Amino acid sequence: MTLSEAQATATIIQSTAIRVQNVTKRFGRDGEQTVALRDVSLTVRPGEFLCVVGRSGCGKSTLLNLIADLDRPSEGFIDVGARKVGVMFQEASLFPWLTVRGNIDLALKLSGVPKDLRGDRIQELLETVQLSGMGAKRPHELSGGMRQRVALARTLAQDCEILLMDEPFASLDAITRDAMHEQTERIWAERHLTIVFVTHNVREAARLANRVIVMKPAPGRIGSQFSIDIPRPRRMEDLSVAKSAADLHELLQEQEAGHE
Amino acid sequence: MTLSEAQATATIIQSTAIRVQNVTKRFGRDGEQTVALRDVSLTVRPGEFLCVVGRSGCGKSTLLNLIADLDRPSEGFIDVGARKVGVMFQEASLFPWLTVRGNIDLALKLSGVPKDLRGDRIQELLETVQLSGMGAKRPHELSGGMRQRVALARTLAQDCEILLMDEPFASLDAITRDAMHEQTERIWAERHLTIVFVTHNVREAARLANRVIVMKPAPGRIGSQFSIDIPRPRRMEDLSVAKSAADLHELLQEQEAGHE
Amino acid sequence: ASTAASPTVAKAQIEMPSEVRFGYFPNFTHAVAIVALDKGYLKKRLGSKVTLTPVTFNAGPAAIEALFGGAVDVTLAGPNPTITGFTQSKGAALRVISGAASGGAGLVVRAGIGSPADLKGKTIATPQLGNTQDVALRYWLKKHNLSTTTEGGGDVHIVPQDNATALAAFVAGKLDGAWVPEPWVTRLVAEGNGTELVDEATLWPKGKFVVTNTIAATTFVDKYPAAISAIVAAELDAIDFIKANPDQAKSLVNAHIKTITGSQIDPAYLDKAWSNVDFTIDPLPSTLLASANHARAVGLLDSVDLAGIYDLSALNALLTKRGDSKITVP
Amino acid sequence: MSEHAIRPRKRATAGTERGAQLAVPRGKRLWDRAWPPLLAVIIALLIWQIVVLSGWRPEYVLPAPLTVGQTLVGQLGEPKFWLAVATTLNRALVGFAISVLLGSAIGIAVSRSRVLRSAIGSLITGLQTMPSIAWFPLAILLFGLSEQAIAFVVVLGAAPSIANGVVSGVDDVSPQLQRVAQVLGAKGMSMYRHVMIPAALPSYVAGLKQGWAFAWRSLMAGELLVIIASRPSLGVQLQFFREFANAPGLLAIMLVILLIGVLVDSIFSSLANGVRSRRGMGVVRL
Amino acid sequence: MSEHAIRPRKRATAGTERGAQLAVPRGKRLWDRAWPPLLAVIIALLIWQIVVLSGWRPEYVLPAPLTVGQTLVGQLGEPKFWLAVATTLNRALVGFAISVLLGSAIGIAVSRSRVLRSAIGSLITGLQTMPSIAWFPLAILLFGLSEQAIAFVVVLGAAPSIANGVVSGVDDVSPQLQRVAQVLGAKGMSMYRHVMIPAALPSYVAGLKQGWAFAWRSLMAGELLVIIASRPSLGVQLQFFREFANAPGLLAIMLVILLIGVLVDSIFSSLANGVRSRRGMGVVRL
Ligand SMILES: Nc1ncnc2c1ncn2[C@@H]1O[C@H](COP(=O)(O)OP(=O)(O)OP(=O)(O)O)[C@@H](O)[C@H]1O
Ligand SMILES: Nc1ncnc2c1ncn2[C@@H]1O[C@H](COP(=O)(O)OP(=O)(O)OP(=O)(O)O)[C@@H](O)[C@H]1O
Ligand SMILES: [Mg+2]
Ligand SMILES: [Mg+2]
Repeated sequence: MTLSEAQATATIIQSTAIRVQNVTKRFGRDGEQTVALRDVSLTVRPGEFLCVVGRSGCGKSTLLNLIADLDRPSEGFIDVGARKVGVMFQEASLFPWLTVRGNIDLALKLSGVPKDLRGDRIQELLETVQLSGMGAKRPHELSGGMRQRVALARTLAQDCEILLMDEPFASLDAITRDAMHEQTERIWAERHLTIVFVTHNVREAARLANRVIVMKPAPGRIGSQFSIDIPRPRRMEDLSVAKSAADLHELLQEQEAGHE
Repeated sequence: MTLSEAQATATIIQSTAIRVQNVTKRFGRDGEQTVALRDVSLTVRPGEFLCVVGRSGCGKSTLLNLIADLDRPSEGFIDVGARKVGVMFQEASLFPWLTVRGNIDLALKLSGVPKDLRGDRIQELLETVQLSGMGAKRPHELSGGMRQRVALARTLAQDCEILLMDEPFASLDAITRDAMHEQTERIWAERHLTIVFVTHNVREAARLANRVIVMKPAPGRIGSQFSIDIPRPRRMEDLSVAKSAADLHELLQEQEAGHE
Repeated sequence: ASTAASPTVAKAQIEMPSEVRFGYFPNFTHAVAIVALDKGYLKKRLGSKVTLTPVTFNAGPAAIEALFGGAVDVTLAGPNPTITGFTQSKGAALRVISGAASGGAGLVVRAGIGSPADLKGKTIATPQLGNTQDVALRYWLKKHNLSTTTEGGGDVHIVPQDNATALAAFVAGKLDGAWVPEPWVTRLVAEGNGTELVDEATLWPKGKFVVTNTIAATTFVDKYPAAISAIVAAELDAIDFIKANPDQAKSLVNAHIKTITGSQIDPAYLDKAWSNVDFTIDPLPSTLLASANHARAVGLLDSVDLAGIYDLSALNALLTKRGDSKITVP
Repeated sequence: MSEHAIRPRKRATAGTERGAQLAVPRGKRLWDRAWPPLLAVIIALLIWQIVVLSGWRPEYVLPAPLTVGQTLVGQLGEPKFWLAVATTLNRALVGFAISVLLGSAIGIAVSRSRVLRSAIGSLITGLQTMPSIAWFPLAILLFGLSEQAIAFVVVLGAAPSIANGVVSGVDDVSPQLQRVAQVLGAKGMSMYRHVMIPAALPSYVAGLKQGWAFAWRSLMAGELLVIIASRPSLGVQLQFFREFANAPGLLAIMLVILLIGVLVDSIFSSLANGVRSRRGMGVVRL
Repeated sequence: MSEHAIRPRKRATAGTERGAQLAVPRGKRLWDRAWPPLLAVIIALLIWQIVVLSGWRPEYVLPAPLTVGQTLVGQLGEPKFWLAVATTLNRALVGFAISVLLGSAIGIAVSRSRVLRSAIGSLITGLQTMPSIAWFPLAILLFGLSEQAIAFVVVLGAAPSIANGVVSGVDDVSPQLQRVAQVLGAKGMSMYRHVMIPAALPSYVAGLKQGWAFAWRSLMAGELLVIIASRPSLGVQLQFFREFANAPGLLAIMLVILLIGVLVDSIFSSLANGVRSRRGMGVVRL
């Protein structure tokens, strides 16, 4: 950037939803510090579907936490404008004292949805995640995959512009996962969301993303980027998706080889 | 079975590690009961590597809990002989007050490993799960995938004959997952373990299993079985593995189609 | 706080308060108050315009706290809280307006102790450090050349112990004796198999010494002399009644105690204890002052200036009217 | 471990089991819950009777269970006794209710604000350790000899305990759930209402239980502040039974206090158990 | 939410911030922790002084802070005072130590056994509500006028609280962790030692805090039970000052009790905070 930072910000803010600039994140006190992210810069355009892949422990969740303002960078800064950020965490983290319905209801309530509209919205969301009959159950009565879907419904209940999703479909079988992909894509398109989606499944990344970034571990940084221009609607089984996934997989392997 | 039950048991017990017979499991009080499993029968041979796949909520975790004696069947019975059962749960469930090392150490201690041997065993296990440097960290300082690997190390620390694993590698990237596959297969062979392995990844099932059972949901029961005779060592990328995975996938799709 | 300057004296003397809060303990040495209340003497003397609010305390400190806090106007109390309240407030808080009871305390010891000399090395309880009984015991021991310290050291170990605990400990054989007021003297003798080594009455001239007197907040005394006069008159009525109908008074007092405490004094003990106590309107100032001097002698008080603690003008006016002799403060 | 290894683990068909569960459930479950406390009471009474029979201490110091029972029954027959129980319970409930409001408010304030916490956080426990009688002069100064003075002493006893329950409960809320709530847009009071308080509920109930105990103890002392002849109370009765060295009476009142304590505890316990079972918590028993 | 929406969220480079954190950490952090309690004390003193100056109540009823300060300083100069503090603290520690042992043991037993729980679970709270003075006669019967009698009263006050802390802590242990432990082969005592107790630690510490408050209050009463020659104690001093209507003295002792309470609380708090931060718990603050 040759312009002064203030100018640059002013220019970019129009066309960026998320700006991560030279962010470093360290954990722990001096002496035994972990550098989770080092000098990470990243720009996400409004309406982009960005997938993030990378080795376990390379700082993906940390990056999402920083974008969601749940933690402060040690250096650098992050700008999401005035946009509301929703997060679906790696663990379902449902409120154990509320039923499935109650969990979704709370998200709606906190988003300011009036009471008389909430009932229908809940029903709709439960259908979206294929859990129509489970509204009265408590989190501990659900299977792992069900919990993850309730968390998805809760996240979708939020009226947000940026959606951060941390391995949201890791505990779902292929068929349910396919359905969730479709729903996510639909909502993304309908609401013009900006999505940052962490996954370990390269095929999933190829199925969903406009762009994939590959992170490198120890310390966490961005290794390479990868545009995916396959026209939508896409399907997991599509050859083009498989091809992109294979490319991505190869890239990861290579990066690994270069690393060690 | 034409023999009397007692005789049958006596005969089978020699060649079975786990016998699940006509097990039904209901949750909740009358009125709003969920039937998680209905009339499930299953025999696992000693040394078998059995993978279980099925839709989210079809009772896989419930079945493992029953085999591990963490819950009682509502009907039917389960017999694991005098074998010790180890379980790796769907959530990492590390003890938050212990370090990584402490978590593994406790498992060794409870298995009766004398103190002076434990240090080396811990080191070895940490290397197995690729977390050599992380022994002093606390669970909340780990990434999701790291936690899952610590849970694996803790499970492997147990001196058990039957190992039940519930989606153990769901949060791992492909490369780490590959490594974990190798380690699991190695230990399975070395210790002559009987493993029941729940996964949503058909390729993973094809990579690891001797036999795959496919469960059907609502109520949970066993849909079909599937032998995998690909010679070991196998690799995820092997064509034969891909082929089996594709067959398995098709089976799941068909079953789904028939179900709805 | 006293507004009773001379020009308003005449007005003040007729002025009655709208309410009188009158305190006492559910204890038979407070029989004068109980009879005055139950027989309606207080109500009658104060007149119908004055609301009479009886207030009960379980012990002296609470009574003084309430007096200091302005929550009670007149109350019966032992000489000990009286002195405490007067000295702590540097003479500002209260005045003694009349007596109520005299006598009824003594030293009970276990069998085998027959003389002061036998007490050497023994442990004796008193109700609390520095109270009338405590002072009496220490002074008595000093006269018999037995040393004591406020910390419980010396030839005889004195431990402050509330009366119920003292009885329990005496029965359990953990105490050698106790200098206590009635009805505990009687109970220690009866239940603890003790013997009464000293009857405190024998140590005082005419066998009389104050155990309960009537005190009033100074502000109240200054502002409502007429009310004070009415209260003292009611007490005189009560004492007359007690003298005339001792049995009736006894049962009346015991019944009253029962309503408040849920317990009554065993009638057998009450008879004995009652006979040891003398109900009198005379506050016996000389015994109070002597007791304070004794306290100084045994090192319990540094110096006590009790000048002005008595305001007996109302009492003396009434006594004069009855033709009795006035009470003088030495 | 060894037992586990030796015995072949086999669980019989539960067909019969389940039938049994449906057939005699109510009565059996009630009996299962009733016999242990009954047994405990019987054992306690037996030991007591044996000690008395041994003649260790005279009867007027350590009365027999029967004597105490008779005293108690005698008390139960008197309307005055019921008046005393009613007065005391009423005071306890009023004082406790105020304590709950005040304690919760203070607890929330202290747990929310770092400044407040370091300013008065430790003072809360400091106040808890202050014996009730120390507050008497202040209570009289502020409220005179009135019911309010009693309530004041009770609240000073119980509120800190409840506040501490809130604070420690809030401190134990899973940070992950807090993050979720934050992302969902909860902040300030809505964070407390919807997340912190529900999450801290088990600890809060534990605090309430302790608060009740403090309230009750403070009340037993505080009732001596204002002794009203026509309004007997358990605190006054207890104190005077002791002062009169009336052993059967004292023991009878102690039994009454115990009984009320046990009853109140079972209310709190069923509250806590309800909260827990709805969350799938509680000790895992097979 | 609205604020969130309006203000563009931007966090400045922390390069400078971090530099600042490294440059003045100690002093600033100490000051950050010290000023709120100091301010609280100053405000309290000011209010007190103003009330005194207003002449609301005479000085002998409500003494000025300075008077109380002088009394306290006077006390601090006397060896008797230090002896009293030492005696009382010693008794508190001994009583508390016994309570911790006994309370923990009972808590573990009750939380483990369903029969015990229904037999005596609720009795624990019942005992807690029993005022200390009710135990005096029994204490004397069992132990005579001895230090043990005091300890007995203290233990009866504190142990139930600690036991309740254990029970409620154990009830709150995540069932999932219990299942893990069971699978790893923990059972009986090893289950408790390695899993239940560590998991229940925060709740246990909260119970200890309450137990301390109960112990201290019971001790203040219990010290009146056995007044031992030449061994002054805070409980007796408190009572004497009350009996002598010595307001400055009473307030001075109250301050001492408060101070000790605050100190002990900060020990417990730092214990609890240590436990929590090691587990990555505590209120999330940004
Ligand atoms: N609170 C923390 N304290 C200390 N270290 C932390 C903390 N949170 C994360 N880390 C470290 O930061 C690194 C990145 O963690 P992060 O959770 O972002 O990984 P990840 O990319 O999400 O991995 P995974 O795919 O396994 O979930 C790890 O080395 C982890 O140990
Ligand atoms: N404790 C419980 N109480 C009530 N219902 C339960 C309980 N545990 C499980 N269930 C129900 O039993 C069914 C099976 O759950 P289970 O966890 O075994 O599924 P799963 O096959 O492991 O699914 P997933 O792949 O999503 O983990 C679900 O419908 C679930 O709601
Ligand atoms: Mg992660
Ligand atoms: Mg599952």
